[in-house]
Amino acid sequence: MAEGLSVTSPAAGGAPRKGRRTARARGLGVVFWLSAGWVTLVIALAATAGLLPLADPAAVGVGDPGLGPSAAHLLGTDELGRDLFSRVVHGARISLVAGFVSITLGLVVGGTLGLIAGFRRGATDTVVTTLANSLLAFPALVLALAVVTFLGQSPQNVTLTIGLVSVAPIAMVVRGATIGCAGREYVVAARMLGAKNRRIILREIIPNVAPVALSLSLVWVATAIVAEGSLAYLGLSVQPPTPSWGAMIAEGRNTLAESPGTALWPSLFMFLTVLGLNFAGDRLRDRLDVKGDAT
Amino acid sequence: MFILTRALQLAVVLFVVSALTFLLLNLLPGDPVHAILGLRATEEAVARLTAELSLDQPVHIRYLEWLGSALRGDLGSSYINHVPTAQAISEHLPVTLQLVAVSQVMALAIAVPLGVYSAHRPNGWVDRLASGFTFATLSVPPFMLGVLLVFVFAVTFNVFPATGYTSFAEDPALALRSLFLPALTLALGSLAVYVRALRADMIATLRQDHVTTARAKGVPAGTILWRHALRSSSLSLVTVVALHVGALTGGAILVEQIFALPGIGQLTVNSIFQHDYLVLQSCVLVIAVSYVLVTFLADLIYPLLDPRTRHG
Amino acid sequence: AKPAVRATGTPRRGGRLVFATQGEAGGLDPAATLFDRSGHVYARAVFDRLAALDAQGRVRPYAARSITPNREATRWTIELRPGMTFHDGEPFDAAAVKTNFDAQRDHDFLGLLLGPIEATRVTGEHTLVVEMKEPWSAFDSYLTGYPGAQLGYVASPKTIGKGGDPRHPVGSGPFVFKEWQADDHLTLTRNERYWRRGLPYLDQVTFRPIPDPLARENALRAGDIDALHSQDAQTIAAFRGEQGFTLADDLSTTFGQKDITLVALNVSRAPLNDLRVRQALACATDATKYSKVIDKGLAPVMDGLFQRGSPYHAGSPYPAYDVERAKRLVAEYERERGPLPPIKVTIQTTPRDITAFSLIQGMWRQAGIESAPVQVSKDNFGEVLLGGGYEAVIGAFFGAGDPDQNALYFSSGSAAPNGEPALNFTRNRDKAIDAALAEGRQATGAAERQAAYRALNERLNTALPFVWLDATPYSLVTRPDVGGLLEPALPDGGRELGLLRGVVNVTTAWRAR
Amino acid sequence: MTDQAPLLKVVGLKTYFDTPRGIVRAVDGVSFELAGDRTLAILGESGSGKTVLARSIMGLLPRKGVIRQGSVLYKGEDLAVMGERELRRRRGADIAMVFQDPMTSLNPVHRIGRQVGETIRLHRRVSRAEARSRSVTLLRSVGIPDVERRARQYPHQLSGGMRQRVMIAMALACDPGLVLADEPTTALDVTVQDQILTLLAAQRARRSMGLLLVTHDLGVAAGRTDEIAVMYAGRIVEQAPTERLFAAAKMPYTEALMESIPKLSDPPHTRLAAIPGRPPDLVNPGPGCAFAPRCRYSAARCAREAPPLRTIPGTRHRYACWHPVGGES
Amino acid sequence: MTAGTAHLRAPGEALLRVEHLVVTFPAGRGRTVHAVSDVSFDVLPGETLGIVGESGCGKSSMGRAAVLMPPPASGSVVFEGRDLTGLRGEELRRTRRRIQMIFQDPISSLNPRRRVGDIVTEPMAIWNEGGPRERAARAREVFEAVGLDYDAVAGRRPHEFSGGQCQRISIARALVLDPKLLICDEPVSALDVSVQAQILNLLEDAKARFGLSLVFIAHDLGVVKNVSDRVAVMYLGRLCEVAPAEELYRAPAHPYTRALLDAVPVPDPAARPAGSDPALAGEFPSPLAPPSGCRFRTRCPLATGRCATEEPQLREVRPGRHVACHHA
Ligand SMILES: Nc1ncnc2c1ncn2[C@@H]1O[C@H](COP(=O)(O)OP(=O)(O)OP(=O)(O)O)[C@@H](O)[C@H]1O
Ligand SMILES: Nc1ncnc2c1ncn2[C@@H]1O[C@H](COP(=O)(O)OP(=O)(O)OP(=O)(O)O)[C@@H](O)[C@H]1O
Ligand SMILES: [Mg+2]
Ligand SMILES: [Mg+2]
Repeated sequence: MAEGLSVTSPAAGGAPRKGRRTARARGLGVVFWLSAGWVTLVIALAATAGLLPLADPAAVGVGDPGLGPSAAHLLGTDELGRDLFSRVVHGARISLVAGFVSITLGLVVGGTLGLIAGFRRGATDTVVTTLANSLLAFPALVLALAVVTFLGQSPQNVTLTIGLVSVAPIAMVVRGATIGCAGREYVVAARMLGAKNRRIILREIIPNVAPVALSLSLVWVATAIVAEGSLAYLGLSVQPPTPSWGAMIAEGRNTLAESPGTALWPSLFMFLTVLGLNFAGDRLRDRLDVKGDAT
Repeated sequence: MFILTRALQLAVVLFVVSALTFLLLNLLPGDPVHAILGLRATEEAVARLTAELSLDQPVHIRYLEWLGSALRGDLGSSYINHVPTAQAISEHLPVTLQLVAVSQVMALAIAVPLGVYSAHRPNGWVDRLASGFTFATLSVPPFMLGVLLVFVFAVTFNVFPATGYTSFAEDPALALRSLFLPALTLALGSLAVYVRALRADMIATLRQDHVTTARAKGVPAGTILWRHALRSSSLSLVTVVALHVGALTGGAILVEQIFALPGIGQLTVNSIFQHDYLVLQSCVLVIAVSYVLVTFLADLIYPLLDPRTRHG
Repeated sequence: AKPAVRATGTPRRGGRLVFATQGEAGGLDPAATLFDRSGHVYARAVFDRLAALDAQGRVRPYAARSITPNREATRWTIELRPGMTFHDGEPFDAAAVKTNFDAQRDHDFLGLLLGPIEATRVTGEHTLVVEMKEPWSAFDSYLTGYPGAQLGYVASPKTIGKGGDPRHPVGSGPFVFKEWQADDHLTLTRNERYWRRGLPYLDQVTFRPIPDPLARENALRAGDIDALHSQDAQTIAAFRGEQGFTLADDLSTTFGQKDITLVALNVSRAPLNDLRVRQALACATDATKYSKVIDKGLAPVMDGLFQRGSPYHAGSPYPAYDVERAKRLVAEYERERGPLPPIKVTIQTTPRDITAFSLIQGMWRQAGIESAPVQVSKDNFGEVLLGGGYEAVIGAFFGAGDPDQNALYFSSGSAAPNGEPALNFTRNRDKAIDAALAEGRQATGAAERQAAYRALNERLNTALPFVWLDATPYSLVTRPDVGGLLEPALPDGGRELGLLRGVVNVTTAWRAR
Repeated sequence: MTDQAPLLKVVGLKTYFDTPRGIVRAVDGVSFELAGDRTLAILGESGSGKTVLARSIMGLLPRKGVIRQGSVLYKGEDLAVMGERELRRRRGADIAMVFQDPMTSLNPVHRIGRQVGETIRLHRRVSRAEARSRSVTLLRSVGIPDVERRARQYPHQLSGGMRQRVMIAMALACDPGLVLADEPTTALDVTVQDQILTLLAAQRARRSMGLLLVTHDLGVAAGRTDEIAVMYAGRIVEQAPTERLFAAAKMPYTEALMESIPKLSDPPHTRLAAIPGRPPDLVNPGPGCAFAPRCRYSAARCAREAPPLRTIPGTRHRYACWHPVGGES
Repeated sequence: MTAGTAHLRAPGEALLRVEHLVVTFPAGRGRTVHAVSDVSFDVLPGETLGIVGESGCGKSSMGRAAVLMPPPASGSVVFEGRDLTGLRGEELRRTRRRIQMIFQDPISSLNPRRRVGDIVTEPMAIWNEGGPRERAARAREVFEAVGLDYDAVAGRRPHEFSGGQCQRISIARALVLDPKLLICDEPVSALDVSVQAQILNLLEDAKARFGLSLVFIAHDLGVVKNVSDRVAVMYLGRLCEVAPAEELYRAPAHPYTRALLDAVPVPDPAARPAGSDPALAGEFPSPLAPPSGCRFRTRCPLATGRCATEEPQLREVRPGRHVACHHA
C-alpha cells in the first residue's frame, strides 16, 4: 500500500516546504522589538499609573512652574507646576484606551459586519457596503463632533466616536479578506463535508481573516491615537484637567517659549508610540504574509 | 452600463449620507433658533423663527423638503449671516480643493520615485531610508507636523508664509508658496501609505514573469521600471490615493485651522459651532460628493491603467 | 511701557498693510451686526465715527464738527461737517445720520443700549438733535466706536438695515470696500476723495482674521502679515524686547474700563445663590498667582471693576486671598445645607481657558471646593452666558470707554430668569446698583460720577457676582516699517487714543518702505 | 560559426541561492554542449533546476543572493563574465527565451504588437512603423489569424495558445541563434500543445537555430528533440541522443520515470511503478547520489559517494550512476 | 433538443445518475456562460468514470454540479435513488456526505491555519461522531490507508507538507466519512510525474479497500485511461463520446477523441515523425457563444453542412459505445 511514503519521523517528511517559519521568527528585526518594547512600556506605565508613586496629574503647583527635568520631576513641570511625567503617563491612559478600545470596538462591529457581508454576499453585502461607503464618505470629524457634543466629552464617548469612525474601514478590509477566503477550496471542502455556515465561519474563515485584521489593527490603533489627539487638539476630547496627549500638546503649544516641555514631552511620547505601533504593525503584516494567506 | 450602476450606487450613498446628517443634526443639542435669535429670543420670535425654518415639522418631512430644494439646486442660506449656502461653499471649497490637489501632487511626486526605487532595490539603503523617513512622517500627527513646519520654514527661515491663502487665479506663484506648508503637512501624512502601496505592488510586479520576459528581450532596467512595471503596479496606489483624497476634503480641517486657510473644513466646523445647520448639511454633502466622485474617478482610471479591468 | 510704534520721519504715501485680527466679523452693517474687536478695526477703516477718544480718554468730535449736550444732558446736538459724502456718493448729512441712529435703535440688542434715547430730529442739513428720556451724560462716549458703543459709525443710508448686504459695507471712511472672502481676508482700497486731506497714506489695507494667537504671531514672524493685535499676554511676553518688531500695549492706560478676566457666578443658581459660597470662591482665588502664571505677571491684578489708577477705583471690601477663610465659609455652608457640590465652570475650548481653569480648579481645591469644567465653543459661549445656562464662567468682560456703557450688565432691569436671555448674566439684582448706575449716567460732574461708580464697585464686591482675576492686556505688534498706527492725529488737532481694547485705526498708518 | 565552437557550451555551471534556510543548490555543476541547428531537451521534475539553469544561461537571475560559477560560452564568448550592458545587447537578439506560462509572461498592459515591436526596436535600428510592419509579419508567420486586429489587442484578449504564439514571435523577432524554451506548453491543452510544439519545431528548422527545450514531459521530449539531458537535483544525471535514451536508459531515475508514467498502451488499472519518496531538498544534499534514497538499486556506496557523469565510449551517451541499468557498458 | 441519454444504464443499477445537467454562470453584462449544456452520465457502484476534455470544457462545473455546489440550473442528480436537486438544507447536507470531493490544488484545499489532525477529524466533529478517542482511531485508520503516520503528522500544518502529501491528506479527509462516491477533480494535475503515480495507485487501493466509486476528472488521457472503467469525453459543455476505457483508446469513434489521442505526446521517439501537422487546428471556441449544431464542427476535419444545423445526439454505435457525431 502506498509504497514507501509513510512518514515515520517528523524530520523525514517534515522538512518545511518553504522556509517561511524560520524566516518569520528571525526576521522581525531589531526595530520591531524596539517598537514593541516601547509600546509595551507605555502600556505598562499607563496600566500601573495609579500604583506608581506619581504626583496627582491634575495637582497644580506640585513643583515650581516650568521646571526642567530633575529627580523630583522626571520630565519637569508645566507652567502650572504640574508634574509632566505624571501627566504624560496619565495622558497615555486616555490615548491608549482611545486607541485600543476603539479599535477593539471597531473590530467587533466592523469585523462582524464585514464577515457577514463577505460571506453571505448578495443583498446583505450590498446593504453593508453601501452603509460603509456612506460612513466613509461622511466627514469623520463632523461625526466625531456630533457624537461628542451630543453625548458629552468623556473618555468613553471619545472612544466610542473613534470606534464608530473605524467601523467602516475595518468592515471593508474584513469583507475583502473574507471574500478572498470564502472562495478558497478548503471552504468548498468543508461544505462538502457537511459543515454548516456557522462552523465554516468559525473554523475556516475566521482563522484566516483574523490575522489580516489583527496585523492591521496595530496600524489602526496608531491612527486612532492620532484621532484622539486631533479631537483633543480641537478641545473635543476629555475634559480638563484630565490629561491626554493631544490636549497637553494643544495646551502647551502656546507656552513653547517658557515651558517647552509641556508640549514636547507628550509630542515625543505620542510620536514614538504611534511610530512604534505603525512600525510593529507593518512588520507584522509583512511577516504574516497576509496576501498569501487570505487571497 | 458600468458607469450607470456606479452612478446609481453613488446616488444611494449620497442619499444615505444626507439623511444621516439630517438625523444627526436633529439629535444634536443646542438649537439654531436660540443661536440665531440670541437676546431677541422672545417667545413669539422663537415660535415665528421655528416655523420659518420649519423646525416644528418632523425630521423626515424636513429632510424631504430639504432634499427637494437641494435637488432643484437651492441649498438655502445661512441662518446666521444669510449668505447663500451655495456662495459660502463656492468661496470655501476651492481653497480645500487646491490644498488637496497641491498636497497630492507633492505626495505623488515624492512617493512615486521613492516607491519605484525602493522596489527596484528592496532593502537597499534607499529603501530603508525611505521607509524610515516615511514612517516618521506618518507618525507625526498633522497638528504636530504643521506646527513644526511653520516653526522651521515660516518663523525661523521665513521661506514660506505661515498662514493664509491666495487663489491660483490671482497669483499662481504666491498661491503655490502659500499652499506649500499646509500641502506639505498633508502630503507627508499620505506619503508613507503611498510609498508602501506602490512599493509592494511594484515588488510583486517585478517578480512577475512578464518582467523576466522583458529582461530576456534585453529591455534596460530603467525602461522596465518605468514603462513595463509602473503602470500595472499603480492600481493599489490609485486606490489609496482615491481614498486619501476623498477623505482629505473633509479631513483637512486641522491643517486649515493651523494655517488659517478658509477651506470647507473651517466652514464645516464653524457651522457646527454656530448651529448653522443648512450650511453644515451642504458642507457634509459637498464633502461626501467629493469623496464619492474621487472613488468613482479611480474606478474610471483602473481600466486606463490595466486593460484587463476594461469592461466589454 | 511707552508705546513703541512711532512714526519716525514723515509719513510716506503708498504701500499696503496686512493686518491680522483676532477673528472674523459676522458682517459690517452697524445697524445689523454687533461688532466685536475685529469688527471695530474693520469698521473704522470703512466708516467714519462721529466721535473719538483722545489720548487722555476724553471724547472729541471726529466726523462731527461738534457734539454738545444741554446742561442736564437731556438733549444732545450733533453738528456735522458740510461736504462729506459716502463712497457711493450719498451726502453725509443729518438725515443720513438719523437713518443710522434710528436703524440701530430698532435693533433688538443695540436698541437696548440706546434705551435712554427718546427721539432724533433733523434740525438742519447738518444738524441732528437727540432727545433723551433722562439725562445721559456719557452719550457722546457711545459715538466713539468701541465694543458696546458702535452708534458712532455712519453707513450710507442706502445700505443700512434690511436692504443692504452686510458684507458689502459702504461708508465715508478712509478706505473703500474691495472684496471680502469670509474667514480669509477683507481688502479695502484708498478712498481718493477722503475728507481728511492727504489721508489715508496706504493704497490698500487687508484684514486677515487669524483666531489662533500663535498662528497670528507666526504669521507676523513669517512675514505673511504686517501687523496684528492680540489680547494674550503671551504675545507681549513673546515680542517684548525682540528686535525687528515694534510692540505696543495698553498696560499703562488707566481711564475708561479695561477688559477684566474674571469668574462670573450665576447668583440665581444653587449653590452659588449662597453668598458664603461666592465669598469662599473669592477667598480661595489667588488673583496674583493667576496673573503671574497665566498672564506672565504682565496684567494688573484686579480687586474690583476698576483698575488701580482709575478715578473710580477705591479701596474696596473685596475679600483678600485667604484659604483658611474660604474653608471656614465652606464648612459653614455645608453645616447648614449639606455637602457643597462641585462647581461647574463653563469655559471655551481654547488652550488658554483650559489652562486657566486648571489653575483655578487647583486653587479652589485647596480650599476644599471641587469644580468641573463644561466646555463650550466660542460661538455658543454667548448663548450659554446670556441664557444663564451656567453656574460659573471664566471670561473677559467690561472693557469700555466709559463705565456707563456697561450699565446693562449690572442693572436689575436687564436680569431675567435662567433660560431667558439677559444681559445681566449673573442675574444679580440690587437696588443700590440700579441707583448707582442711574446716578452715573445722569451726573454731569466728575465728582458725582466718581461717587456713583465707586458705589457700584462696592456693591459688586459685597454681593460678589464676580471673582476678579486680572485685566486683559491688549497689544499691537507690527513690523518696524509700519508707522502711524498709534496715537494718530485727530481731525481737529490733538492725538487720538491709539489702542484701547485692541481697537486700532489704520487711517493714518503708513509704510516706510 | 565554425564547427569547432559549438553554439552553446556550458561548463561546470553552478547556481546557488543564499536563502534564510541555507544555500539552495539549484544548479550544481552542469555541463553540456548544444550545436546550432539542433534541439536539446532538458528533462526533469519540478524543482530539479531546469528553470534556474535556463535563466542562469541568460543571466536573468537576481543579483542579490545568487552565487554563480562556471562558464556559459555562446559562440565562444563567455556570457557568464559579461556585464549587464553587454548581456542586454545579446538577450533577445542572439539568445531568446520562451516562457512556461503565456498568461503571465506577456505584459498585460501593453498591446501585443507593441511588445513584439519593442524587441525589434531594442536591437535593430528601425523606425516605429518599420517595427510595426515587421511585427505584423512575424505574428502572421507564427500562425496568428487576423493579424492587424490582433496586434492591437491586449494579451488577456487572446487564448493561451495565441499568447504562446506571440511569445514565440517575440523570441524570433531578431533571428536569434539560440532559443531557450522553458516548458513552453505546460500550461496548454494537449491539442494546443501539439500545435505549439509543431510550430516551434518548424521555425527552428526554418531558421536553423539551436533550441533548448525545457520540459518535464517525457512525451514532449521524445517527439521533438535530437538529444535529451535528464536533470535531477540540480545535476544532469543522464544525457543521450533521444532514441538511445529511450532504448537504453542507464540511469535508474530515467528508467523509473519512464515506468511511472501511465501509458496509453497499457490497459486500465495497470499498477504503476511509482517512484517512492519525494524529490530531494536542495539545501543540504548528502554526500552521495541524490537519487539514492528513492532508487531501487541503491547500495551503500550510493549514499556515500556521488557518481561522476561518465560518457559511454564512442557514444554521446553520458550518465551518472554506480549501478547503471543493464550494467556498465 | 437533448444531447441524449442513450448511454445511461438502468436507473436501479446506478449509484449516481445525472440527467440533463445544465450549468450556467453569469458572465456580466447580462451574458451567460453555458459551462455544461445538457449532460447526462451515471456511475455504477465500484465503477470509475473518467472524464476528459480540454481546459474550460466544463469538467469541474459538471463535477461540482453533481454534488450541488452550486446546484445546477436544471437537470436531476439522483444518488442512491434520491434526487438531490429536490433536497434543501439539512436533508441535502445529510445525503451529500456520502459523496466527497478531491480537488486539483492539494495545498489550497487544506486550511493553512489548521493542524492536519484537526483537518482530518473535522468531518467527524461536524457530524458529531464519536468521542476524541474514536475520532483519533478513525483518523489513524485513514491516515494509514493513505500512507501517512498519524502521530508524526497530526500536529503539523499543511504548509509543512509537499504537494503529494497534501493530496494524501485531502484524500484521507474525504475517506473519514466513509463515502460511497469520490469525485476527483484533477487530483494529480498539480503533482510531479513521479508523485502522480503514487497518488493514482493510492486511489486504486482506497477504492478497493473502501468500496468506492469514482468520478475521475483529468485532462491527461494517459492518467484517465489508467484509472477508468468508462471514459466520457467532453467538448465545450457537451459529451462527445462515452465508452469503456480500453475501447475508447483502441478505436476512438468521435473525431475529437481521435484528435485528442493524436495530440498526446507519446514517450516514444518513433511514435510520430517530427514536423508533421498538428492533430487539431484552431482554438477552443468561447463558451459564451458556442457554435450552432455540433459544437466541435469549427475544428472538425469531417464537418459538413449538417453539422452546423443539426446537433448530433449520443447514440450507440456499437454495444457499449456511444458517440455524438453524425459521421461516426
Ligand atoms: N530565487 C530563488 N531563491 C531561492 N531558491 C530558488 C529561487 N529560484 C529557484 N529556487 C529553487 O531552486 C530549485 C530549482 O528551481 P527551478 O525553478 O529551476 O525548478 P524547475 O525544474 O524549473 O521546476 P518546475 O518544473 O516546477 O518549473 C527549487 O528548489 C527552487 O525552490
Ligand atoms: N464561477 C464561475 N463563474 C463564471 N464562469 C465560470 C465559473 N466557473 C467556471 N466558469 C466557466 O465555465 C466554463 C467551464 O469551466 P470549468 O471550470 O468547469 O472547466 P474545466 O473543464 O474544469 O476546465 P479546467 O480544465 O481549466 O479546470 C469555463 O468557460 C469557465 O470560464
Ligand atoms: Mg520551471
Ligand atoms: Mg477544472
